[in-house]
Amino acid sequence: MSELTQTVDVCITLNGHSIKATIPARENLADFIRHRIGLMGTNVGCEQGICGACTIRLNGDSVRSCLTLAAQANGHTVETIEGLTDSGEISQLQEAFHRNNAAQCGYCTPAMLITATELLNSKTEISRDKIREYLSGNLCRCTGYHAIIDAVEEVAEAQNNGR
Amino acid sequence: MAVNRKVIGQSLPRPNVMSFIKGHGKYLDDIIVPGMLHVCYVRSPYAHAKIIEINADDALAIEGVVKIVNGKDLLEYCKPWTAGLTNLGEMRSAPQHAMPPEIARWQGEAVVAVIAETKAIAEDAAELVEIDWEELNPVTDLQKATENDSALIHPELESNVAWSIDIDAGEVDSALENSDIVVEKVFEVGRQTGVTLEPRGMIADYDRGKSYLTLHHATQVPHIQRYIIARQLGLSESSVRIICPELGGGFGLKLHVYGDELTTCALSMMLGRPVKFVADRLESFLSDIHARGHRISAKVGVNKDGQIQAMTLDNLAGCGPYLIHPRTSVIEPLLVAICTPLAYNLQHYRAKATLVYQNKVPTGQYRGVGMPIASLVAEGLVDAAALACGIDKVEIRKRNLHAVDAYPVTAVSGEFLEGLSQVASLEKLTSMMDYKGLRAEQKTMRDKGIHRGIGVVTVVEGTAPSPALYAAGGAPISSRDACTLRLEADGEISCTTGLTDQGQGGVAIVTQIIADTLDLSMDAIRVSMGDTATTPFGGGTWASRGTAIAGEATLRAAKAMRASILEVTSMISEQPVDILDLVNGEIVNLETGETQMSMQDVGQAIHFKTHQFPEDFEPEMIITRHYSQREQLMVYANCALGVSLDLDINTGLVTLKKIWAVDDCGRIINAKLVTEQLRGGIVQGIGSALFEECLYDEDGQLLNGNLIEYLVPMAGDVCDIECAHIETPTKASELGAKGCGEAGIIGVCGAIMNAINDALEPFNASVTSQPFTPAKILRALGKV
Amino acid sequence: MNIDGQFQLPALRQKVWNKLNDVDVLRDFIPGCESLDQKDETHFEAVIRAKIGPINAKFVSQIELQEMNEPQSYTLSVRSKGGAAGMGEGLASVELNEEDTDTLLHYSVELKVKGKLAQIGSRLINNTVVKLSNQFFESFAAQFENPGKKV
Amino acid sequence: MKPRSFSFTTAHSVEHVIGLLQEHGDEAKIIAGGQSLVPTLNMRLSAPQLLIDISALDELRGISLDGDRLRIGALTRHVELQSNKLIAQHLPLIASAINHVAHVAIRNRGTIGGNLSLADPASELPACSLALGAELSIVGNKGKRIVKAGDYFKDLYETDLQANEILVAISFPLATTNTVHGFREFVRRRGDFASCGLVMNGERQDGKLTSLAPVFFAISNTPVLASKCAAKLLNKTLNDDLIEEALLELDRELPVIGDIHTSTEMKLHLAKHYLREILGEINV
Repeated sequence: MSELTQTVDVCITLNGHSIKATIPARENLADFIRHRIGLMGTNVGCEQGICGACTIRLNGDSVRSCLTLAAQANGHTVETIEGLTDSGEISQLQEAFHRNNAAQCGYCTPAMLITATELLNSKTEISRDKIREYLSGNLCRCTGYHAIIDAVEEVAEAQNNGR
Repeated sequence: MAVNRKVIGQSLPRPNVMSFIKGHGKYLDDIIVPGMLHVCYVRSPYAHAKIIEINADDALAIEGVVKIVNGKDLLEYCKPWTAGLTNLGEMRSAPQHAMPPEIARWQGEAVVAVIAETKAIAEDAAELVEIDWEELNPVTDLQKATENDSALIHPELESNVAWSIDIDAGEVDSALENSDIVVEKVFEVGRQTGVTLEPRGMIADYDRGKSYLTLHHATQVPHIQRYIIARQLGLSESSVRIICPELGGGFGLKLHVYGDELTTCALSMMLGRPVKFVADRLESFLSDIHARGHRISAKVGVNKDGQIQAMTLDNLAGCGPYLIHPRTSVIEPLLVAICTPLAYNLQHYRAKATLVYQNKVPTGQYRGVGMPIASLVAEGLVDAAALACGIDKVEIRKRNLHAVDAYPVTAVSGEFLEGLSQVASLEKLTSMMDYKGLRAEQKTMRDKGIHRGIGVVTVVEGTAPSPALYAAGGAPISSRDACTLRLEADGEISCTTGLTDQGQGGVAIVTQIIADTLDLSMDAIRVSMGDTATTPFGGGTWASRGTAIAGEATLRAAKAMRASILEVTSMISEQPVDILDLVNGEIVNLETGETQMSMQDVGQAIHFKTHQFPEDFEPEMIITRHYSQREQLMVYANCALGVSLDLDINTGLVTLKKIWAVDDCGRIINAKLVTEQLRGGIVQGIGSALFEECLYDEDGQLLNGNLIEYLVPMAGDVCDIECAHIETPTKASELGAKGCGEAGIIGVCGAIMNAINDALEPFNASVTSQPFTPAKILRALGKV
Repeated sequence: MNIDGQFQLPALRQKVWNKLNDVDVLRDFIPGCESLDQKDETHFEAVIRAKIGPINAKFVSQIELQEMNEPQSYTLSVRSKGGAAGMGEGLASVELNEEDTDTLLHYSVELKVKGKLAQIGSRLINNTVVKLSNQFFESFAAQFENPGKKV
Repeated sequence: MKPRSFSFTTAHSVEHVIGLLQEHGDEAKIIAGGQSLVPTLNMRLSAPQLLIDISALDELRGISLDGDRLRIGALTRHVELQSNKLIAQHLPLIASAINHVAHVAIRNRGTIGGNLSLADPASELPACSLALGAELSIVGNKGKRIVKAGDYFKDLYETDLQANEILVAISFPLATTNTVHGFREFVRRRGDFASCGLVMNGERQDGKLTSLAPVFFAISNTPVLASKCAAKLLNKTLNDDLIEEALLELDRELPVIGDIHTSTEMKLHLAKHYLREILGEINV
């Protein structure tokens, strides 16, 4: 057998900062972001990829950070709610969530924003049903979704008008 | 005093919501206490089994493992408790341990705690704990559990029946006999669980030097938890402090006493180090309370014109192996018995309920408690009666609702209803949904092979309970709440309250009431909640009591603060107090229109410049007011709710088209938040109605305890929900707010059932077993 | 759910019976069997590795031959412990009927899982029973010349 | 839920992967998107000692025309299948099925190779592969071999892929102007695992079906091609009686296995309903 260690060296660009670390191979990206780096805006709800609360951006795509090993993100770019908030990229959607009270307990909210942003950036035609379908991998137990759909739809309409 | 109503009633954004939207919400798992250890629980794989031997040698040998503790080790640290209430008839109840020293009574009961430097190491070690079990006969089937030859969960209780009740409003049998039509139905309501997106958790940090236990605890009820935890651990209440972080959902799930949480406290005391417990999703399904799980045989007798004469129900419900502490598991069947007939004017009623122990996860109060079941039964019976009488389903309700001029009225089950707007709500609902238009459309759709169903229900929602429900039975549950206001030196207001906020908007409501009363900008008010060391004692958040109870306490505190501010201003400005008023953050002379002082001036005066005051005057600018609702068992609100859906008769799949709700929760502080509470409740109710059920096998094994197979509704599975409001303030308080939030979950289950059955009507089929799954619908249609 | 099946085996019933009671035969044909030790005439201890797609767990199993009715029928009871993964309990009833010089082997298998496997594996538990019983009986039958599976 | 400890290595070539598989045998697992593997690791249902990350192997990427077939590299993510123009043009069945695979964040990571290597019985792509007559390119220590989808799916989570082999690409014949297809699946929530599904691919000429591959999934241990039922429908004018007669074959040839949510009877009922519906649709 070749020499195997249970740690890996990773270099991950997280919200624009390059982070180098030696970590246990088993550490998932959610734990890396939260407990190693200390960015707690990414929440963990099920660790089986269903609830969507841990959704982050990896190389520009929404992915489940509980189903991605930090080692798999080596050499890649990760963005979390903190980075997207600070860059102002999602401020319009955040304002719409605010206006519509599209967050109650807030646990699903960062991931919901990340998924919805991906849809808004997708250049596809956006209907309420399309929003519902696109967000159907993100569990919200509080709001009943209606206000979230309203918020996303508002931004989509604003985008259309801007075009 | 005139209330300006500048802020109350406005749909303003919640002051704290942007922090969540930016990802700044700080939840339990986000908290790191230096030196913190992590606990992982080994849980019983059997529903009923005796622990013969525990071998933790291999687990202890793992580097990073600090201690491994079992139920026997725990005995000297944590006393067992016996849940019970003395005001609701005899309860047979057995003591429950934080971890059982001998016998595990449900699959998932924590039996061994593994404490390690990291969660992963704790899990590594937990896998290596070997337990030699002797399987005992599991008690799972409700009916069999009541029979004489059944195995017993608690042999010392001599029966598996935990509690039963009979309510008899008299002469039911003769009233049924005299009815033109009697409809009989059996309703089943599947077991469910709450599925807060954030799992339960706590960090227990015991300071041996000070003998002081600090808990970061994801709980809805910090003061109640503190009392119980202190008592079970043998500590004084004042040496326990609970700090609630933000809660990622509560729904009633985070207010019970959980063995794993008490164990976590004991572990910290044992080790003198902070210990963190965060349930993972699989253990959430096995350890968070479950709810529902009822089978109800019910009858309604009506005259040909649809007038309800009598109703009976016989309810058999399961509660797991223990009554949940401290509220007990009896409230759910109790509320089914009390609330089923509330919406309607009938004279003869009988309800029987039997609550049975079983080797399944304990049940407890979850959103709406028994009321969704009560509404399902009542509304199912009314629709069945309408069908039997050939009367339109809205019309039969109109004929049976309490008359507009009947209030106050005592319902047949004994509940006092002081002023509901049921008729107005129903009328508003039917015009909002264009009920007639929908019926016409349904006809034309049917010709095209599309099976549309329409369901309409009227809901009476119990909110804001009085102490008569729990405290009168001896439970350490505060029905009271409090608000403390402090005028700061910069003229802003700090507020603390016993209320907690899981996203319902408690912070917004309290802020709005203060802002309104003091005519102050919302930005000048900061509300803190959830810390037992700094907030006044209060009941916390449950049973739709926040606005009705804590809101009233807040109004009282704000009014007292207002008086105090005016008094101080009067003193300093030497103007009579009755010509002063608070206007837009300043104290204004109403006669001259001049500003006498700013709020900051008052703050500076009372905190720094007390030399301005006479010797014998010491201004009170920390003001606490309490309120408990004592007039009624609950303050009843009402709602009318309608559903339109399409049913695929080949697959049994239901597609929700639209839901409408007209809600009356009394005084509305923030209509947007009421709407969002309704919508959230409705979607959880859609979960109950169509998707969610804890499936067990006959051995008490939970078969779908994971988020892949326990189906909670997602955005793609629900529809738009249009809400409207009617405002009939309660006379129970000055604020006039009733509770809100559960009308949605209470009403929508029955509305969906009725809509499905409405669609099934041409096939002479119906379903009464919730959740109304495609399999059940296809069975009803005779297709499988 | 019970899984049923039968095989027509070109062998005398006693011969089939003997093989069904032969520890070496059982070791070869129990799916994933890594070791099998006979404790007494009717009791065995086995280490079985269950590899069902993403699941790969080792089970220590107590096997008991029950309701022995030589040479016609028995029930094979398997109680397996897979540590934290959970437990499995299987019952396989086997009946042998003579058809001239052939033997008709009829089997019926039931499997229950407990603990974590029950909590997360129920979507595919019946599929697993089908797979395991097919594996066992098909490979058992294959040692006879030209066995025929009967539906 | 944290996985047991394991080692992690990034493969730099297919040969490297084969070498590691040879060396570590059962204790090694390939990880691509990880969307099925990581949950089982998190739940400690499997605990390999070594994960071999193949995501850097660019040779396993890409969707390209290869004569009269479309070749899809194993590392192609579901999201790429969804947005790729060649798929939309040449494999309309996959284009319609792919929308039903889980949710966007899963599709952004999950790969076709991972999906077909695991071969979950409720998964859409294995059924599509079977219906379309896909060929799977598999590389092992003895070199490359091609396996037809019809020979690939063996049993529950069991394929022809051996422990020391890796699936590198899948190729599909292109749809023609005569191609007809249909997709149905029974899910209670969007994006869930199906409890019964049907993918159908066929050729129609002069109003008659000249070939037909109805493949049912989530009903048994593997996707099942209902060839006897299909045979009844070939080269005839479709009418209700013929269809009902053909559907009777499903009673005999579908080895339906029920589960706790959906009984055997209900799965069979749905299977028939979906086939009836799709046939009706293409017969319009």
